[in-house]
Amino acid sequence: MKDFDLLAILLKPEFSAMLWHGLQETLKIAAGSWLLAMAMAVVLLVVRLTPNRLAERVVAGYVSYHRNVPTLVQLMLWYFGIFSLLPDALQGWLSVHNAETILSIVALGLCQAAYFSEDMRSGLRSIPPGQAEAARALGHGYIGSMRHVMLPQAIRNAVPALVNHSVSLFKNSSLAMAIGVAELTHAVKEIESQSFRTFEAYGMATVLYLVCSLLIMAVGGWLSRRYRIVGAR
Amino acid sequence: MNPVPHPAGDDTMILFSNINKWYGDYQALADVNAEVKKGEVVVVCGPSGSGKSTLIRTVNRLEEVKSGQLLFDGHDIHAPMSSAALNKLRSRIGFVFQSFNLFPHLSVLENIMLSPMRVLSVKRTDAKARAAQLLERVGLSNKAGAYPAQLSGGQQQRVAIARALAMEPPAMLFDEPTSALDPEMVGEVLSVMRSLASDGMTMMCVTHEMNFAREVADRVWFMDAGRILEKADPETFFGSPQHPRAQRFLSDLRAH
Amino acid sequence: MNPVPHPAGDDTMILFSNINKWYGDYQALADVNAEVKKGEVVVVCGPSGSGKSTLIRTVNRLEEVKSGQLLFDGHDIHAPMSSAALNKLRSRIGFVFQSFNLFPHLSVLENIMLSPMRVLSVKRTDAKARAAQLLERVGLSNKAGAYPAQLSGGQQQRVAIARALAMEPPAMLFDEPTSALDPEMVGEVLSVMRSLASDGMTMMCVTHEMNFAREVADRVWFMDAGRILEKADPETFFGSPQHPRAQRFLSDLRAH
Amino acid sequence: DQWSDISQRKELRCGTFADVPPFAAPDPKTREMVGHDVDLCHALAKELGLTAKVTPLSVEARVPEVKLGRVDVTVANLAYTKSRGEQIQFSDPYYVAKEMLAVKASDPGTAKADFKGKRLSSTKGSTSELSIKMNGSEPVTFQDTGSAFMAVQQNKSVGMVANTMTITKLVNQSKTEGVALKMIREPMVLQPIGVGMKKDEPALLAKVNGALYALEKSGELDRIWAKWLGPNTEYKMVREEKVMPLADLKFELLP
Amino acid sequence: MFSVYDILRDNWLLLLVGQYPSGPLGGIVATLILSVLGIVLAFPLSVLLALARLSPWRLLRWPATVLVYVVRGVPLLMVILWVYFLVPILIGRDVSGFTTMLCTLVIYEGAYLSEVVRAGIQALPKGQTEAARALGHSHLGTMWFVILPQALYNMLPSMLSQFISTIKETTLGYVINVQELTFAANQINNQLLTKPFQVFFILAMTYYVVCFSLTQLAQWLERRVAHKRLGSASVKTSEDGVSLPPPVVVNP
Ligand SMILES: Nc1ncnc2c1ncn2[C@@H]1O[C@H](COP(=O)(O)OP(=O)(O)OP(=O)(O)O)[C@@H](O)[C@H]1O
Ligand SMILES: Nc1ncnc2c1ncn2[C@@H]1O[C@H](COP(=O)(O)OP(=O)(O)OP(=O)(O)O)[C@@H](O)[C@H]1O
Ligand SMILES: NC(=[NH2+])NCCC[C@H](N)C(=O)O
Ligand SMILES: [Mg+2]
Ligand SMILES: [Mg+2]
Repeated sequence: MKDFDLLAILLKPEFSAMLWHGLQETLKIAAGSWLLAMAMAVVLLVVRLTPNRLAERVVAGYVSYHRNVPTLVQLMLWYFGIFSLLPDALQGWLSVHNAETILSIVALGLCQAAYFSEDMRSGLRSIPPGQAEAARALGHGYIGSMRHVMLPQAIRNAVPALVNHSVSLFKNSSLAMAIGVAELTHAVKEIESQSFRTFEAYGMATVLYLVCSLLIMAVGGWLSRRYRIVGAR
Repeated sequence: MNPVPHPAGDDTMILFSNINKWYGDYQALADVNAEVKKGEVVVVCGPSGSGKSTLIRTVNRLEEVKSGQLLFDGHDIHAPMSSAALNKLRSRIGFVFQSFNLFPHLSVLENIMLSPMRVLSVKRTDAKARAAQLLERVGLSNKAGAYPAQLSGGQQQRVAIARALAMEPPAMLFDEPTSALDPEMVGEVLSVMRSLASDGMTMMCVTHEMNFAREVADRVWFMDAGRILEKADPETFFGSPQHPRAQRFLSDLRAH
Repeated sequence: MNPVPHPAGDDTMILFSNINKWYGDYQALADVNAEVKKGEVVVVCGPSGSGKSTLIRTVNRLEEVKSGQLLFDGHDIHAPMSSAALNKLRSRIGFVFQSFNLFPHLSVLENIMLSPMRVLSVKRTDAKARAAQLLERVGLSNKAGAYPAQLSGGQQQRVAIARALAMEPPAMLFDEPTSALDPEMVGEVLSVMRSLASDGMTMMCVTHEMNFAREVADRVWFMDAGRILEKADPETFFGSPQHPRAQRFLSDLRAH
Repeated sequence: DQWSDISQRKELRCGTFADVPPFAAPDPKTREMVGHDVDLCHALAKELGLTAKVTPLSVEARVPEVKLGRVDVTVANLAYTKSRGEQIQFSDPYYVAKEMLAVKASDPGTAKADFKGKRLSSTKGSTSELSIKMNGSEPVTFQDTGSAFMAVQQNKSVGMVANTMTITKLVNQSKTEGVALKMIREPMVLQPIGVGMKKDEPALLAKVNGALYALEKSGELDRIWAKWLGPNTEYKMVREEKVMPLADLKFELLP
Repeated sequence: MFSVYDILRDNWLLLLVGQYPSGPLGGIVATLILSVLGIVLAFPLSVLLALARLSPWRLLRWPATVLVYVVRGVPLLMVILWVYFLVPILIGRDVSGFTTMLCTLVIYEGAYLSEVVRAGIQALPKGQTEAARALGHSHLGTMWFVILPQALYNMLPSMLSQFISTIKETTLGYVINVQELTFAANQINNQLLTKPFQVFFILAMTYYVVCFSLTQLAQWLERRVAHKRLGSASVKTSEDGVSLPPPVVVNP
């Protein structure tokens, strides 16, 4: 590492622009797929809670598929495979609207939804049965007892796992590189191959990733402290 | 939701007619016929596994029955009905659990206010005033802002009673309310129950506290193997139990 | 590791001098002064939370003290020392826990052999012979190959005693050795302890078994709120306790 | 130095494409790597008295892999550019390649200028990508040429850029499967193709150059060309340049 | 879907072993070898890391903690790039893509696995440590003879899930040309060019079958370990469907 020179990257407008755009793209993918994953996870959870064997099977299959197939492969299947089955009009629309980014959001979001919904489900399952009974005995309906009694506790229980999986999701955004999204990892590889300042380029990206991940963990820690059930050990 | 015609008189609060209940192929309740009158305090006792919890839980339909009719304040609890109607009925039946089952994420006050506000649509200020009043009654005014995990077992159970009372139920059911408590806390809970009884609350209470039964109960029901074997006033029951099973049960208790 | 000069006579096994112990700002032990003589059996009793466990655990430094000196067989246990030296000392203090704490992944024999082999570097064959002998002594020769989870609580506790004895300690400490046991198993453990005592083992024993104390103890220490309030021979203690707290404690015990 | 390492182990580690026919791709029947560059590797090794060990590389890994010394030489249609020249050293070029643009046959565009600002796909870290940027178009880059081709097929890009052979093959293939493509006549760029090596290894460079001229002389280079790219293949290409020093080239080198 | 069959028939060997023997060993065999080696080598590292994080010495605790947090905070892809770049410099010798990927997996999985080991150690009743210390065992002796044998046994199912994670992570080797299963599928895709859905569907299903079977195995193992922990004495009752009794050894 003859001369470590971060400024060689940061001061060069084209490089700093690439880095900035990469970071933006990464955050866009992470945020987009997080929202999708949360929404989908809630849907999966609700479907799974309905007393319907078939619905339960379908959700179990969904979860099983997404947990047993590598995320990168899911991404490839979406981008190369499923995309090819779409009607021309949709293909065209997607291409104009940055298909790579949209499809990576879809792939990562749907994948992580499986993890999120399992986290929420075990959060729900770890509530003692007496809670639901008490709510019913007081006359709360299903929705009411979910809303005021079960979910507030389930979410608290699930926060640590959800935070860990959110960090995973954020890190997985780097896989979008493999389908040509110009996110952070893609950007630093590009910068590296143009500037040949490997150490500086990777160092930058590593620090950026680490800071974001630690931030997510910190927010998670804050959330669970903030909403900790008072008095619980 | 209208009272159905039934053979019980106007002074009947709970009426069990031919109740049968099965868990798989185990019969937990067999042909139970019994009545709790308005203002009456009934203590249910019997050996472990005899079906006491099952019986009391059928009253607010936490357990479904296989056959029979159960009237609560004139309403047929186990009739087919919408879940909204069932919830409405349940909200009028006070139930106190052995393990308190307070909502740990809510403060004591919020525990008491939640159901009046959400189920009965009582206004927040009214719910709060009523909750404060109930806390006063169970002697815990100073704990309004505390969370369940910060309370002793006895305090939690008293909050649970206040929470049930907040729905202004015409009757209260207790399933072994003191058996999860350390001995020094049993007294405080029993004394709240005693005061409820003396205020004329209709109560059905599963308990092993025989002193409480002796002093407070109007009737004692003795259960074994899913049947009520004996119904008597406490003097008779404790003095000269009729059924041999009850005799054995009482003598076992005294051997302690 | 050399015996330090100290005011205790040659016949002193454990000497507490002005021991103070704090958990945060709660004082768990306050100015404890006491002595266990060689060959003596001391029973420590007192209400829950009075500091009995804390006291006995300071003897092998499972708890650190804030001030004071503690001599065990002439060694200053709480003096600054290397962890190797501390481990050496600890290996010579037999300790039996309320919850047995056998190693569940090792058979009974291996439980007893492990520490002699790994800490004292005893040869495998010797360790095995000694372990077999100890199992004989606690009446469990036929369980040598069993695993802890396959034993009753009483059997586990007897193995735990054998395990501690395998290190050939000059004294044994017991922290409520029978209170995790079902009543029918208490006897077998106490009889092992009784035989130890009659063999002249120095013992310090926290227990609620007052009959054992009466029969076996040379001295009874009564603790409350971190202080030893009374030290007496069992006759005096059970016959005419001096301290009002001890009187109350004993009368509470009898009320059961 | 590296040449003595190589001669000691009697093996030339030769990086090629992983799956870019006709340069180097696994034969579906035998699963062996075959192609122009594979043959060239073997010929080079034989000339140097060695055996060749062919290592498939992704397009963008071609430079770093030799730079880090994981392969001794890269024979992978590797174009000389000035910035690559700073990283590794090149043998004298053995032919001049063109980067060509293929678009849907239905596309009205006819010159590369018509695709300014449009999305064009290519492999990542290739001179194709560079040429797209130089044309003022927006590059969409992939790990391999197949993906770049599919991007056009799936409307992810308007066209794709690759070397003449790849484009020829893909245009031909598109006639029978998928949407037909056409090749834009005007080349995106010209580029000299050489063998890549680690920098500051004069002995190795001399040996490789020597071998190339020898192969040229014996006609081996022409034979390999003819076998894979010549008139009897679907590419129907004529080899116009011989091995010559970089300095003799008449066109502007890529940055 | 007929073409799925055709693709499989024409390319099964490539998917299975890559270009071996005429090229490097690849395909699913390489994936599995890589994962097995990765987890086997990561295991000792993870134990050391866990011990370091639980050690009373700050000098051990700190670096281990930093490593774990960095790995948890940085994408695997970034770690791969670093290893790809740094290892040859550090050992002064070039390494193959396979080795690069292996090093990456060992570091990455080592860190994740160390969290599992740490949790396993901390889940043991405190009485175990106290009993060992009271018998005179040193900190390390306690760990080695008493704590680790129990913790590691209890962790078997989690380790198997880590192995599944590892299998999934080997796919990233594709980015640095490790010729594993994903790489082989991409080669096939580049030949066919017009059947991307079928090719990637095959790829996904192959991973699914492998990982799903292992997941089932992990769940079976979990039940077994749970059983074993309670001792054979109590196993009988639990088979009667009555709720399991608490473990015999309870935390004081
Ligand atoms: N959900 C259930 N499934 C199957 N059997 C059950 C269930 N709940 C209770 N039982 C059985 O029904 C019988 C009556 O149980 P119940 O809980 O009513 O007894 P109990 O009199 O309340 O006993 P305890 O004094 O122990 O609380 C018991 O034999 C019990 O095993
Ligand atoms: N680790 C700790 N942290 C804080 N306080 C503690 C801790 N351990 C014990 N205490 C407190 O110290 C006091 C003495 O505890 P100790 O366990 O010695 O009592 P004990 O006499 O053994 O009681 P018991 O008969 O219940 O075992 C108690 O009030 C207890 O709450
Ligand atoms: N053992 C592991 N590597 N755990 C998985 C965590 C990180 C992983 N790359 C993911 O995002 O899913
Ligand atoms: Mg019950
Ligand atoms: Mg104690």
